[in-house]
Amino acid sequence: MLQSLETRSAWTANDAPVSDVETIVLSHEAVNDEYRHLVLRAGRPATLAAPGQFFHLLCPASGQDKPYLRRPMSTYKADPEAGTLEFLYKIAGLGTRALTTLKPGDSFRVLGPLGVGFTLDDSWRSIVVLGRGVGLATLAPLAEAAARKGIGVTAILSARRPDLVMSAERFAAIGADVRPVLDSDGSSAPENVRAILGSLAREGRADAIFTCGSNRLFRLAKDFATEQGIAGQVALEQQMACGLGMCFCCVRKFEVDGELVDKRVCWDGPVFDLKEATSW
Amino acid sequence: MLQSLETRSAWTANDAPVSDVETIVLSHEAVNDEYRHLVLRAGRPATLAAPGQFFHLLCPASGQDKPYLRRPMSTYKADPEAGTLEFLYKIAGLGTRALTTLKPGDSFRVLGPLGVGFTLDDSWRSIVVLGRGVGLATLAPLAEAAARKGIGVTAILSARRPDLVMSAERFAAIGADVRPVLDSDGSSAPENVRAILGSLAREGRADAIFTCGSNRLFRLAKDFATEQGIAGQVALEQQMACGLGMCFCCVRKFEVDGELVDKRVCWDGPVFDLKEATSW
Amino acid sequence: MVTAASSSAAPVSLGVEVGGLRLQNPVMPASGTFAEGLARVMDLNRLGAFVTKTITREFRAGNPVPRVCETTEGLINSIGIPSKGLDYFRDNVVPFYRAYSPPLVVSISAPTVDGFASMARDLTIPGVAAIEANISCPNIEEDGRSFAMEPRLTEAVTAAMRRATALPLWVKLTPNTGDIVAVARAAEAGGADAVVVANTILAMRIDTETFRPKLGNVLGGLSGPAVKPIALRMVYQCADKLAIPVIGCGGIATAEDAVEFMLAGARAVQVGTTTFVRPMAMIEIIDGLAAFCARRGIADVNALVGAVVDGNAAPEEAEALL
Amino acid sequence: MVTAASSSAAPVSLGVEVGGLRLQNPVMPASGTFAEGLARVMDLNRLGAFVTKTITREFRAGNPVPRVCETTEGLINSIGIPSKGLDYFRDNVVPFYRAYSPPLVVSISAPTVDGFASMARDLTIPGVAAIEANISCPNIEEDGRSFAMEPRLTEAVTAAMRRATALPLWVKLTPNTGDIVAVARAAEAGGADAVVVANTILAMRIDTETFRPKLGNVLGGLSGPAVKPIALRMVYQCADKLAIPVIGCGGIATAEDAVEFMLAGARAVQVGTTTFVRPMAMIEIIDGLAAFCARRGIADVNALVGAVVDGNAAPEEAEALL
Ligand SMILES: Cc1cc2nc3c(=O)[nH]c(=O)nc-3n(C[C@H](O)[C@H](O)[C@H](O)COP(=O)(O)OP(=O)(O)OC[C@H]3O[C@@H](n4cnc5c(N)ncnc54)[C@H](O)[C@@H]3O)c2cc1C
Ligand SMILES: Cc1cc2nc3c(=O)[nH]c(=O)nc-3n(C[C@H](O)[C@H](O)[C@H](O)COP(=O)(O)OP(=O)(O)OC[C@H]3O[C@@H](n4cnc5c(N)ncnc54)[C@H](O)[C@@H]3O)c2cc1C
Ligand SMILES: Cc1cc2nc3c(=O)[nH]c(=O)nc-3n(C[C@H](O)[C@H](O)[C@H](O)COP(=O)(O)O)c2cc1C
Ligand SMILES: Cc1cc2nc3c(=O)[nH]c(=O)nc-3n(C[C@H](O)[C@H](O)[C@H](O)COP(=O)(O)O)c2cc1C
Ligand code: FES
Ligand code: FES
Repeated sequence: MLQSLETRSAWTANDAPVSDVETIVLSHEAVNDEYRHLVLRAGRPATLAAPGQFFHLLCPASGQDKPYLRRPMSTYKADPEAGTLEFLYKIAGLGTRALTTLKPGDSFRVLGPLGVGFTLDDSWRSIVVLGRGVGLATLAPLAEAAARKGIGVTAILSARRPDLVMSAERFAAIGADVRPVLDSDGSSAPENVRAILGSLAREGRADAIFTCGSNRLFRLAKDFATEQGIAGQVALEQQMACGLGMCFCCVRKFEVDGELVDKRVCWDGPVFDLKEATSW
Repeated sequence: MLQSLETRSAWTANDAPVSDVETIVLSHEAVNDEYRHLVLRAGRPATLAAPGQFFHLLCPASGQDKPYLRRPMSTYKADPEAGTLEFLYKIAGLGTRALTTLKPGDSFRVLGPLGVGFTLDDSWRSIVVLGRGVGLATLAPLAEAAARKGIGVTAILSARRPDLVMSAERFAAIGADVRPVLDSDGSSAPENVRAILGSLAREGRADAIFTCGSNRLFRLAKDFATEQGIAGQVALEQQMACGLGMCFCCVRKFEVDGELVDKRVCWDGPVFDLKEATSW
Repeated sequence: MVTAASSSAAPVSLGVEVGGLRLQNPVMPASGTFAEGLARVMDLNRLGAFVTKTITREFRAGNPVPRVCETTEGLINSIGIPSKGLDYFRDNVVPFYRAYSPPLVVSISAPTVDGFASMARDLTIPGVAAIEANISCPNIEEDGRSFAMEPRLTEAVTAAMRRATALPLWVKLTPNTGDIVAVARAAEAGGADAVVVANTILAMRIDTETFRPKLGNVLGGLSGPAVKPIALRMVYQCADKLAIPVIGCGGIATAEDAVEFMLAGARAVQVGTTTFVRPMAMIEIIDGLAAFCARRGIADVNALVGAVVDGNAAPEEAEALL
Repeated sequence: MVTAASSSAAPVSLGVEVGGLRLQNPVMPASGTFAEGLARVMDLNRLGAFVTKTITREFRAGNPVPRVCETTEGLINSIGIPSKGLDYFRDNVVPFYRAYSPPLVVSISAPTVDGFASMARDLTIPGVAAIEANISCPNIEEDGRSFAMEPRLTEAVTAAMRRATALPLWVKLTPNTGDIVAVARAAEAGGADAVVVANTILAMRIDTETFRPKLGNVLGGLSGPAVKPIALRMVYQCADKLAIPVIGCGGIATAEDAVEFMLAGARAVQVGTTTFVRPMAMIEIIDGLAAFCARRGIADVNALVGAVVDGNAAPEEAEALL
């Protein structure tokens, strides 16, 4: 059985000390029009972040954009040896627009690692990750952690167009079976994704399923996990203020023992058991 | 007779259109620990500013420093041919600290030219300027304007130490008789300055006196002008919000017909007749 | 009147009818933050209306300096209504604005009910299009209690002005009361043609080096972006309960802010402190409103008024649940 | 207790006596902005006290999301006091804080006078050092009027709690009343040991793209630097009129802000929203207070309390002159 995600005793550094690190920007590149890749010097303990854990970024004021709150971002890569921390983000509004003004050499603060990340069970031999958009940023470190444990990975990467398939090379580099599915050629349609999942299950390559970045994919994954009786986890988003479980603004509804209960995405998650998570 | 400063019909562009110019920083140098010299590309009409007029600077937000109001600064130099505008400022607090972060190539807004500048009467042959600290920044363009009109200038420049005598070269370049007076050797003492003024008057080299930057020098200049029956003007400072005569926050007391009345430094000044201005 | 949106060819109608006046657009200055000086920066004929600094009948000197202090995204002022008196205003200021087309709204203050009424009467002259009563001042007949803090006093002073003038009468409320809706209703009952929501919020700062208050008058009124969500809430609460229009005021800095106030129920907006920081702001807001409507396919800016979608809300009980 | 200032060898005494408690320093969290999670970031033993999120007797779900929205230098929240109830709190939360030395102040809310009193009684247990009554909630026995809006209701609920517990009793006031001094005096008359000035200011925002309120609950409470000068003014007004201490709260972000509140008359301060943006802020403020006192040659932080120099001021008539 999976350990409960709520006890905070997952396999990784989920209980690592949290620090508000003054990081230095090493590089900051446009991946495409909408996405930016940010590499920071952060040192330990920030770089001990586990896959699925996140950081709370203090976006700098710039011109008319003066974000007041921090903005949460998933760990895209954390390398304790190199002391580097990476984020992949989409320019959405005030805060992310302000983030784009950071230049190499600039410094800014990130708080973390925060929250409960993904859990990998030693008994699994092969998992499926199913993501879309920046959700793939969240799943990439999980796939790498799985590979390090000798768990095989199939990565179903959904995107609007081929050029928006994010991070395919990261999944490929660990030897994952990469399956891009696109809106542009219709392959991202639920029926097709369901078919892929079905054949993976038949091949015994789906001991668990992980998803992030799309409500439609979440529902597919949840149905699939239920049907197959396998484990599954989802990384969720919700607007945050404190990031430390104090303000209760980041709640979502979860189904626990047949009842709908509120849980805090920042503290009880952002990774939750697929069985509990509800559609949004 | 001098024209009234209040009618706004002075010899220069005091009624020039005011614009909120997006300027580009050309250079920004430390003059010493406390002072900075800022050169901007500003174009017309900003560079038509008359000596004694000022600009209202929208200081950029930087880190924890987020000045909300603009900050007033005297025109240190305005060159309509080159399209450049210069300021000399002292780092005082929030706003000026934020100003220091401007780098060549950065752009920021300055509103102006504002207020009523100095008045030069065609009948004068020789004037005295008497200033201290950043007050000299305000007087330098006046001295140059006087030189252009063929009026001789004696510049009594007061400072704590020799290295803080600001802009002596600007006064020297127009052939002014430059007289530094220092706290460090006692030459800035009122008696000494009064003696210098007395001898200038005896030599017929004091048709009018102009002062800025020190309450003590203001009192000296006012007494001197009264004794000698000559004209005199002072450039005053007061905290400002609008800079356009609308908010009435920048008032000071003036003696008009034996009565103390409030006038707005930004609109009725910042240059006032010595006879009206009162000690602060 | 129809104004072309700057970002689109589709004409957007920006004209609004507010408290007895037809304005070419809903953007005007807030009292005390506007004067003739702005003519040096912008074309005053672009504005929806002019609103003067509050005047009193007699000469008043105003408060000791410092009269303003800066705060985080805001300004605290205690100017103290310096005034050259009603006669000076009639003879010197009213004629200045005759050269311009937008209507002139004159803000008045007085220490008594009769004082307000007689000023309203004496300003019922050509060149004055409406009276805005700044009733945040103390009533010396009622122990110095501010008119605008209490519904009873608000209704009395409004009714007296109503009898004294046929001009459109706007009443400007204070946000420092515990029940602005009750005060707004009292102004309506007294015969106001519109309410302005709202004046500044009582505030202070202390200099931690000198240990002195940062204002000569110790306390002052907070304005600017910092107060915007508070003023917006008050506009929303009042608009729902009044038949007369609400004019929104407090921290408006951008066209988006103006849209937010209109969605909350404001028929027009006043821009104050922002003009000190960005003197062209009112023009930018007018152009921005037109551009916003054009982009959203809104032909008439009046469609924004009160258009907030708040179906499942029970705003009156909101504090219950904070 | 004596703490060494970080920037100087001179020891500065930061200890304060506030509302029946002796605190090692005057800095504590504001209710609803602090919980066990902060132990992951800082040494909780450094704080002057702990103040919990408000609890209710029964389980409460809280408000619909979105529960917060950002504004210029501020935050509007409408969390809605989700609570697992008093029993859960006693059995799970109180024991957590036993491991730490600062006193635990429990914030409570109830819909009736008796509800407040019985909660105060039932929380008079080991591990709880004081009760903070969040009386900004509606009183269902009085037509839903908020206790803290009216002196009469405030005095009644305070007196009932006073009879129910011997613990130090702090009463937290709302800034949304028109006369906070009268409400503060009523709390004192009812037997409060201190007042906390103040809670959040009712505010709102509307999304100009969707036309929907930015909060699920439509209205919420504004906090953060934007409100600081308003809260400071209220502390100044109250401190002058009360014998019991005032605890300042609203927008405090730096040691300088804390000094400003203490000069205005606060005996201690609560830091809320700032912790969301700079989680180490309370520690920085404690160190900064010590450094400030050391630099100014102040041996005891209590010397700052009410030390504002306002000789020539007549603050009560201030609004008269704005
Ligand atoms: C745990 C977690 C991990 C995330 N990881 C990533 C990531 O790796 N890459 C990435 O691009 N984005 C990620 N997001 C989403 C990201 O936080 C938002 O896109 C961002 O906060 C938007 O801020 P903004 O100011 O640019 O947009 P605005 O729309 O201006 O934001 C306004 C407010 O809404 C909130 N908000 C808006 N969208 C979201 C959202 N989707 N989730 C949460 N809050 C939101 C903001 O925090 C802010 O408070 C993550 C969110 C969470 C909760
Ligand atoms: C017409 C005019 C011309 C000026 N010209 C120059 C100049 O050429 N060079 C120069 O260095 N300084 C000049 N000053 C002074 C300059 O405006 C102030 O030093 C500056 O505003 C300080 O801002 P701060 O935020 O750094 O300081 P802070 O002390 O943090 O300012 C706090 C507040 O006080 C106001 N303030 C503080 N000192 C002054 C002052 N002396 N005069 C007016 N307001 C003040 C600020 O505007 C601000 O509102 C001039 C002032 C005026 C009125
Ligand atoms: C410097 C200043 C002076 C003001 N004077 C007056 C006044 O004379 N009469 C008045 O009704 N309101 C006065 N106000 C209040 C404004 O009209 C307006 O209600 C308030 O500032 C809120 O709007 P804002 O945030 O856009 O400035 C003044 C405000 C400021 C900042
Ligand atoms: C998210 C959030 C939740 C809050 N919850 C409570 C609460 O449960 N009880 C309470 O008395 N005050 C609550 N408050 C108000 C704060 O305790 C404090 O009074 C207010 O935020 C002003 O202080 P600040 O500006 O430092 O945040 C809450 C504030 C915030 C921002
Ligand atoms: S963001 Fe504050 S509890 Fe999750
Ligand atoms: S700064 Fe506004 S009147 Fe002078």
